[in-house]
Amino acid sequence: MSVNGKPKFAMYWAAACGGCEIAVLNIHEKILDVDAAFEVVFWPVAVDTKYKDVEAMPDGAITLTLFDGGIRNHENAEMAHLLRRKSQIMVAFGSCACEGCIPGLANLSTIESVYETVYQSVSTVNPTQVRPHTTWQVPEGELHIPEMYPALRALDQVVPVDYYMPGCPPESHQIEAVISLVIQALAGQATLPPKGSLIGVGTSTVCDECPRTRNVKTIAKFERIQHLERIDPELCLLEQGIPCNGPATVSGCNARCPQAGAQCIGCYGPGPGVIDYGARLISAFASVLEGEEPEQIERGLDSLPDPVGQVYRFSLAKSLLKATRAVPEIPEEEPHAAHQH
Amino acid sequence: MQRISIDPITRLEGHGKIEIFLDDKGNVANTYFQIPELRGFERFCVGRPVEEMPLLTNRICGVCPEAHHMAAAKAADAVYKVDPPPTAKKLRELLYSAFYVTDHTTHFYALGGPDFVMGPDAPPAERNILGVIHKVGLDIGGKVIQARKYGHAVIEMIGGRKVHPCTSIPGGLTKGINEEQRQEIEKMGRWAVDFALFSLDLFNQIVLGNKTYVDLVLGDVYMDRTYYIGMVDDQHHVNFYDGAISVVAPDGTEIGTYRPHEYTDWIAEHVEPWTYLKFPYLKKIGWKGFVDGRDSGVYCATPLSRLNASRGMATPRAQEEYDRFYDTLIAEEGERYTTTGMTKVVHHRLATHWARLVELLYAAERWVELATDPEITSDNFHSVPKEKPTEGVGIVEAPRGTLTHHYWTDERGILTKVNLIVGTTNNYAPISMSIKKAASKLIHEGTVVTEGLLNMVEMAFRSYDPCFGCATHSLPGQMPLEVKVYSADGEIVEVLKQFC
Amino acid sequence: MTVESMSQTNHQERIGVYVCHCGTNIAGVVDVEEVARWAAEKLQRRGVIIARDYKFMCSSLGQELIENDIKELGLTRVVVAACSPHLHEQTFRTACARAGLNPYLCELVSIREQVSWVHTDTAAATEKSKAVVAGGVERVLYHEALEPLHVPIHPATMVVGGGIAGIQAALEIADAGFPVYLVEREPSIGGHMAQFDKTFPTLDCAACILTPRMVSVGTHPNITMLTWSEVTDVTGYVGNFTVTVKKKPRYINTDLCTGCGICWEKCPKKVIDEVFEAGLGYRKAVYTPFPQAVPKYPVIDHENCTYFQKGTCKACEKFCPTGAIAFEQEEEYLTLQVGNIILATGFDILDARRVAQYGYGRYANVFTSLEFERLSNAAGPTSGNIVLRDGMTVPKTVGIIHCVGSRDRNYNNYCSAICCMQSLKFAHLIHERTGATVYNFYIDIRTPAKAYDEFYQRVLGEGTIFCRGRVAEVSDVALNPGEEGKLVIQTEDTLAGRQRRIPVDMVILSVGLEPRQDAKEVAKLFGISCSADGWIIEKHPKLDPVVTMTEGILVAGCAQGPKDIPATVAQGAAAAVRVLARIQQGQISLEPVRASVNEELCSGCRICNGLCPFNAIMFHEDRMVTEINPALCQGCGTCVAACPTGAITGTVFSNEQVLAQIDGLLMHNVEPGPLEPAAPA
Amino acid sequence: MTEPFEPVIIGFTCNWCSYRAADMAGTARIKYPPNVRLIRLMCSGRLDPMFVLKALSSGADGVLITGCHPGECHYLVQNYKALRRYLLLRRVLGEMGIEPQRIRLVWASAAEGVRLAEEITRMVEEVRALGPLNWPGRTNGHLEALEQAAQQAEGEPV
Amino acid sequence: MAKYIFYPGCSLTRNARAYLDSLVAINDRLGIQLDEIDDWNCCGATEYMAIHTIGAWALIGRNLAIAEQQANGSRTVMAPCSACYLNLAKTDSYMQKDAKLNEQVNAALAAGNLHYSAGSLEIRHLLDVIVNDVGLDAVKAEVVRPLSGLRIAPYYGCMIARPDPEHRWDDVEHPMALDRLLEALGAQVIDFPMKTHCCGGHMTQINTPVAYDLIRRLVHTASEYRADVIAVLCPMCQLNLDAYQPDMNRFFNTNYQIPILYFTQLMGLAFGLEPEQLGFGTEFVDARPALRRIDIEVAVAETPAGDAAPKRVKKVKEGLPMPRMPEDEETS
Repeated sequence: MSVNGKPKFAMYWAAACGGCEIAVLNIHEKILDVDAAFEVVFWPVAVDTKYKDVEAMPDGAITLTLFDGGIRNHENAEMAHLLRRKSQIMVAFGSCACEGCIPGLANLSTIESVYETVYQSVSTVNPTQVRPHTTWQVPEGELHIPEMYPALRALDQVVPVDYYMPGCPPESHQIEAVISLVIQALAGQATLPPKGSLIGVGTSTVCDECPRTRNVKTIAKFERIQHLERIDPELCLLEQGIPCNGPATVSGCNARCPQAGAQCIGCYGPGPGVIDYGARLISAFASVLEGEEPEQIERGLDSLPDPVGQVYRFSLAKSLLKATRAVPEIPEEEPHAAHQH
Repeated sequence: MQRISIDPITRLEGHGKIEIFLDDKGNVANTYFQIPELRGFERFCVGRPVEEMPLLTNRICGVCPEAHHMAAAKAADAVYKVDPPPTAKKLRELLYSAFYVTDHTTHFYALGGPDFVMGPDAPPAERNILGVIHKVGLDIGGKVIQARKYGHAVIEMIGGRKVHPCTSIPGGLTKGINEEQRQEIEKMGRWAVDFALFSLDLFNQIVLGNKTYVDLVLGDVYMDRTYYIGMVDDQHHVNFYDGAISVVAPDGTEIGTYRPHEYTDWIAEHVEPWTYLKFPYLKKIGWKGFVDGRDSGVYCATPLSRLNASRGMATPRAQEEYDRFYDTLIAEEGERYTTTGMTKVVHHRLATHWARLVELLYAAERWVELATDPEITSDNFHSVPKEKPTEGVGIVEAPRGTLTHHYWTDERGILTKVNLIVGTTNNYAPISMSIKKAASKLIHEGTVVTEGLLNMVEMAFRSYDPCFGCATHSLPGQMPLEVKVYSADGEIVEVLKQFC
Repeated sequence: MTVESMSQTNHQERIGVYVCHCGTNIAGVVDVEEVARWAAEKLQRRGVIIARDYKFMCSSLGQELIENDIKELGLTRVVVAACSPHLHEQTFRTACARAGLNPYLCELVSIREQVSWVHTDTAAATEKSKAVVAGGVERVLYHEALEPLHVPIHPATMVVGGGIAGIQAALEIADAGFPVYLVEREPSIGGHMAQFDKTFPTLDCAACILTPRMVSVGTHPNITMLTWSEVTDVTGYVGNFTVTVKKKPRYINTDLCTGCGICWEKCPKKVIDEVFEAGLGYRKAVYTPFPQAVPKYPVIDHENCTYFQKGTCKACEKFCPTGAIAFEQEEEYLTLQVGNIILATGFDILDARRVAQYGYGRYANVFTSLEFERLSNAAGPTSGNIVLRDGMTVPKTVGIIHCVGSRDRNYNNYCSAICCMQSLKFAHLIHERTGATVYNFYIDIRTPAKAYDEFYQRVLGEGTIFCRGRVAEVSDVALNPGEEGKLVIQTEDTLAGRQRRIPVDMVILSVGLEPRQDAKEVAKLFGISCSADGWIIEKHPKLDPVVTMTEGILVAGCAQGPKDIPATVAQGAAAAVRVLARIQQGQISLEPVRASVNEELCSGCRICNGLCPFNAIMFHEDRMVTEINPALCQGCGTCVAACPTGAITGTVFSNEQVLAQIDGLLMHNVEPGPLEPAAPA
Repeated sequence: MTEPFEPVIIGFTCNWCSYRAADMAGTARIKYPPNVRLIRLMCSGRLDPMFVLKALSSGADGVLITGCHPGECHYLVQNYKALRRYLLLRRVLGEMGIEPQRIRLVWASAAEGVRLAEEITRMVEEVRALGPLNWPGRTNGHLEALEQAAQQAEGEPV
Repeated sequence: MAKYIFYPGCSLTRNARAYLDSLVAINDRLGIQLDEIDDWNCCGATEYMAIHTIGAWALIGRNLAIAEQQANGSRTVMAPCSACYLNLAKTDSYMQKDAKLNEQVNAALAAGNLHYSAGSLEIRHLLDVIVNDVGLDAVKAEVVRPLSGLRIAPYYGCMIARPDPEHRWDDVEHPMALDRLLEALGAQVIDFPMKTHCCGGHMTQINTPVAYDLIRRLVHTASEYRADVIAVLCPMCQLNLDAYQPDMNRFFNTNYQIPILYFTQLMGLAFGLEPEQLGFGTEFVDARPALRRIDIEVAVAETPAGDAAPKRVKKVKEGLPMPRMPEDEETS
């Protein structure tokens, strides 16, 4: 609690796309409640605070911190540590912080190969193979840019996290709900869920919220959505052969994508207690795929164009394997153990 | 040598930073604007199925995911050589227009606007959306929120979700809209038109009505004579979703237009070892460093550029504003101006804010046009690709500049190569130049760096509304800045900072 | 020797580790003391408070060690490192139970079959044993206290198949005083044995020893015979199956029929008897397969009955003295409750036409073994006269070819077990009744059982000629006058090392035994599995030969694999005893290895719905959630692995248990630092 | 002088066939290298791909999956599901740079002790030839994470 | 018109001309289009394999490699000669199974800038194509002059049905394909027990007495079954049984006169084509008597039942019934 009695609120992005910030703005007028209930001490897109002000705060001075974005470089990590120290409640906010999100797919390749692709692209004129350097001498002096980590990590792979609020981005109605819950809890009118819980999610997976009709499933092969003459608006997408990640993805989004005729791509990540999201999907897909002869099964699997991307689209960085073998090492900082008070 | 480091909330955050070096006399020797991060979408999109690109590249930027969604969808269409049915194209453009309304609104009121509404010298803590609301009144805050709300409502209706839409696939969309939704969309569209007009009035009153601002806008601090590019339809009117890219020289003559698949003939990218971001330039002109003028390939892709590169707007009221825009600014500047001729360009960076409002109006009008199109509720919203997938380029105008997606796939439609040139990147060089210019204008031997400096520098690049989420494919939205002023002995004299 | 942990553990569980020497079986290769010492020290952190090693843990003294520790040290978990759980898991669980610890909190890990017996290097074996123990300790932490599932056993039993195996099983159970339903798809019980003439090696008449059994079945108060019937559906689970039986219409009113036989005398329609006479004889359209048939009632063969086909005739009806003919009869379905089911569905013989080069079906005088059984049977079509197909000529030379379709990768790889003895029997009978010269063409002679080889010697003594080698072909092509009008057997004589052409009058193909052609469907119907060959798979090839994997479904006789009559009878009896034991207990306790659904987590995605072959998974449309019936669930865990939400969990092999065991096996739970010096013994 | 690399292989066995095959190999005293450490499941159908990922990420150099021969599953057909999961998992792991020899599926009936021993020996040799997996970012003590996950599932305070 | 990559083989251009002519005469009627392999070479027959294996494989491989190049669309190589068929099929199947051999053959082919990817083609015999692709119904439909009354012994020889790597034949020990085909032509097909026995192969060159005996067995059995002709599908068999029949007669001083005809010739006749188009007249053992026989038969309605060979022994009254054969079951 802060001196003026108002709890302190902070929000911060690391390696993220900013969608989470937009999602928070998208709670529209509710944003004013935040303004009313909290003293916003730190929120780069909205208000003005200095890093050293934050540094100066006593540990645990910030009541609630929403941290979005993954950890791509040393600076992201530093900020995560700082805010962890200063915060009572640290929420991994959005898919990037929870499980690495799409940028986590970068863990499928090395920094070198990323450079190779970007700085020798068709539109790049770079005969001398120039690459960015963390330290570079210009006539006027020395310039520095931060070095990138060999792999992207989720927030709790760097600091302990109290709550996980998944989604890319989290749905506005969930954000509203969580914020008002915290407000109530601070007023003693509600109790917060146990530390380490997923928040702003449903109890089950997307299918639970999906209105499409479902039958006992077997599929001969997977379909590419663009090749379907017609997407049946009523029937389970997976049963139409579309590799929908809904069955393994925690609910809370109101199954928006499946309702819009697009497969769930899994942005909400795994349900509570699931250790590896990809494993759940591998198991689930393989279970409904027809075939007893290896050749037949392989043919069926050939119709799934991108297995690793399919099952780890958002959660590679948080998976058991975390990255492809090509990635030399993934820096170990603190253990995954949740935060002790 | 003394060094001034303008660094977002210190080194620790890894956001864009500006290094200003002074010579012994205390004048600006050089400035460096660095982008310290990279996510490498071009690399890890390889191996993914092309139909997922509209969903994956969404995540490049949460500020303009719709732009990436559209560019990716169009590139995917091109990969399959499939032409989506009219309804699909119109629905996509409708979504896109609504998006433009929210995005331009956000920028004008929450980011660029405050400079004017609150005044450049207002304390930073007030120069934000909340400040604007407090000053102009909750009513306007409500309007802004309403505009964003409506925009997102349309995005969600057509795109399935508010942020990161999910319905575009090669050959069209996964769903259409029904009459009920159409009516709602139309209603909101009409409201948006009024809101756009209202915003323009506000701009007239506060900015054009205020001498200091006008001087500021027309002053040469914020002027760079660069090339301009922007997408135009076959009438050469501004278009955000589809068309050819027109390239206009600093003197206003159009040196050509190119179709998406021709972009590599026109655009090239330059690499510097001290930043992760590349510097695009006009291939035909060539990279001459951070200089403007006809011989330097540096170009600019912003709302201002789009107006400069076009011969008008496709909707009536926007056209009126367009004329007024040039009448006012060109007349002031006294360059030759003809409504038919091609030599009418405005180089004043701050005028971009006005140009943005003209686009806001156009987007709102277009929204209504499309919402009232008889075809819009048809359920023919997808054509199944028949061709073997190969290679394709998709280009749209993102609010922050021309957005190019280029994909190569194998015969299964799995990506084998990806090239992206995104909105803000286009403006990396001009922004750097504007910063240097502003800095040099405002720092002379012995000048005590004041917050004024910072604000000016900041305004210089804020007009571009740079989105480094796009640029680095890593960092979000707006750029908070902090200027550290070092005395000769390297002691920090004072630290001035503010957020956009 | 005992190692007390030096410091008190901070873990909530109190684990005892017991390492068995198994005499020298384990200790000979693994340094068991070291393993115990190591566990006591290095696994403290995980809750190991004591670790012992002992000569024979399974001995009563060994078990007492554990029991005392549970009582005195208050152990909450026990890990025994010894032999395979398949041997002593029950032993140690019971020991724990005696000491008041829930038996399922005990984990037995194998360092004998999986370490000491398969590895030679002591250092490596000891290291691996540590890992195995570490895995066990980690796993046992996640064990739950469980209660076995108790299921009541319905006292009635169904026996499917009325051959000698089924008859034996039925009688054993019925004699013990419990009801039996005996289902047979043919009109009479008796099976293949009833078709035989003599039985090897004793040569007693098959009918003479079989029919008394058949009669006692027919008259037994506890046996309900359901002949001319087939099982069409099976639901439920061990203890209470619900079985649907289709009774095909006999078109005979069995209450009135006396079995006098006038109907089949009068019946004008003669048809080849493909079943009982193996196609070698004729029967009427209304018939009993053979004189001693049980029950005695005939059936009318719908396909061949003139009345049914042409609408006129009814000769049988005209002449039937009791008016028992009932053309109007229709099939009935009976629903029966039983606690156990014994499958004694028997075998088919290999279709000799598949072995084309032996000319069966093309050359009149090539016979199958089963045909020959009928030919030599006094009650058979020729009244036991061994003649050629013309019905009169007595053969002067006969060739008997062994292993036809057996031990041959073109047909069946396995040995059909009975062909050798059967062929020897044929040789003897031919010699005895015709004095003909008999050739036996064999690969090996296999006479393993009691008095079998003696019989072989006897046949040798009778002058039967044995030629070792695979027969290439049988043809009627005469290459020299001596072969004219004969069947020529072209073969390799591997003893003489030369090709031989042997002209004979009659060829007998000792064809192999095959699973019933509908074996796979039957297996599916009863929820059991067949080997690739098609024989029903038993629970354990040696220790549990009459029980299938599905609780409550047993197997006896050739349905489980080729075997001779003594073995078949033994299995019938064995299966019966297993059933009786169950019935007498009144209930059985099942391993509580079961899956269950957390409905809160279940999304109703229905991924799992198609996965259970035991239909234990059901979906509630109303609540849109899936539920698992614990009584039907067999605990395979496939649905657990499939569940994308993690809503399905399985006891005894939960995720936590397996993941923990992996950590243990990879030594993730080991205290760092060097081992303390050994404490004095 | 470094000692030769000895791979660690985690093997998953089916309670009804391959585990008994392992028992039989023991009873018959058939020798195979001590590098493999077996885990007993009720059925190969129980094999959750997570187990394999877990083993690899926690230090195993290879994973051996065994089950009943097709058509001989003691739960009728569940080994086919194992086969499908294995084939898909193998594709995913392949894309993540894991050599196929490190993940092996072997059908072994209760009677095939010899065969199982041979397969194990062959696999150990192959993996030894490949060298250590040394999974990047592999952790040496996942237990906390496990407990956390378990408790998270139960929703207890961490 | 189904397209087949056609490998004629040496014999068809010389001694087996009749086989080629008759095939060419009927293939349109069967809807078979023959696309001959350009610049094909000898298949090595049966000897080369014994002299130099890799060389032999490569020799055959060359044909496959060229065939693969010109495959466009169709992937079936069809050979009318059993020896050629077996050699081609064996090579393809061994190359698939034996990586080393595959390597060696392709190494050899590489010298000529050729490569064959094993398994890419499907090697089949003409008979297989006619019976299984064209189908007996299609054949029946073309029959305008049924060969009623002509008693034919169907002779397969040893190389066509065995070893049968691709399992194309109903029964390797006792194939029925040719039997059924000839039945479709309306002929009376005898159940020829020697149908897969050896014709003598190259024994004629190595040890004539042995060859003569093997030939005699076949011809003798055929005449025992009162066959008018023996139908063959292999130039080698035809040559041995036809060209050496007179010598064999001289050797055993017998007088067998059984014409040896290619089944395609018989199909041609049944299709109403003129004998001249079908290469008749080139055979050593004159086929005219047999031909005359059916010409005569055409007038007369049916051949007397008595003529029917004892495909089965007649069922003696109150004798024992014969087991029913699969073909009976089909018809019944």
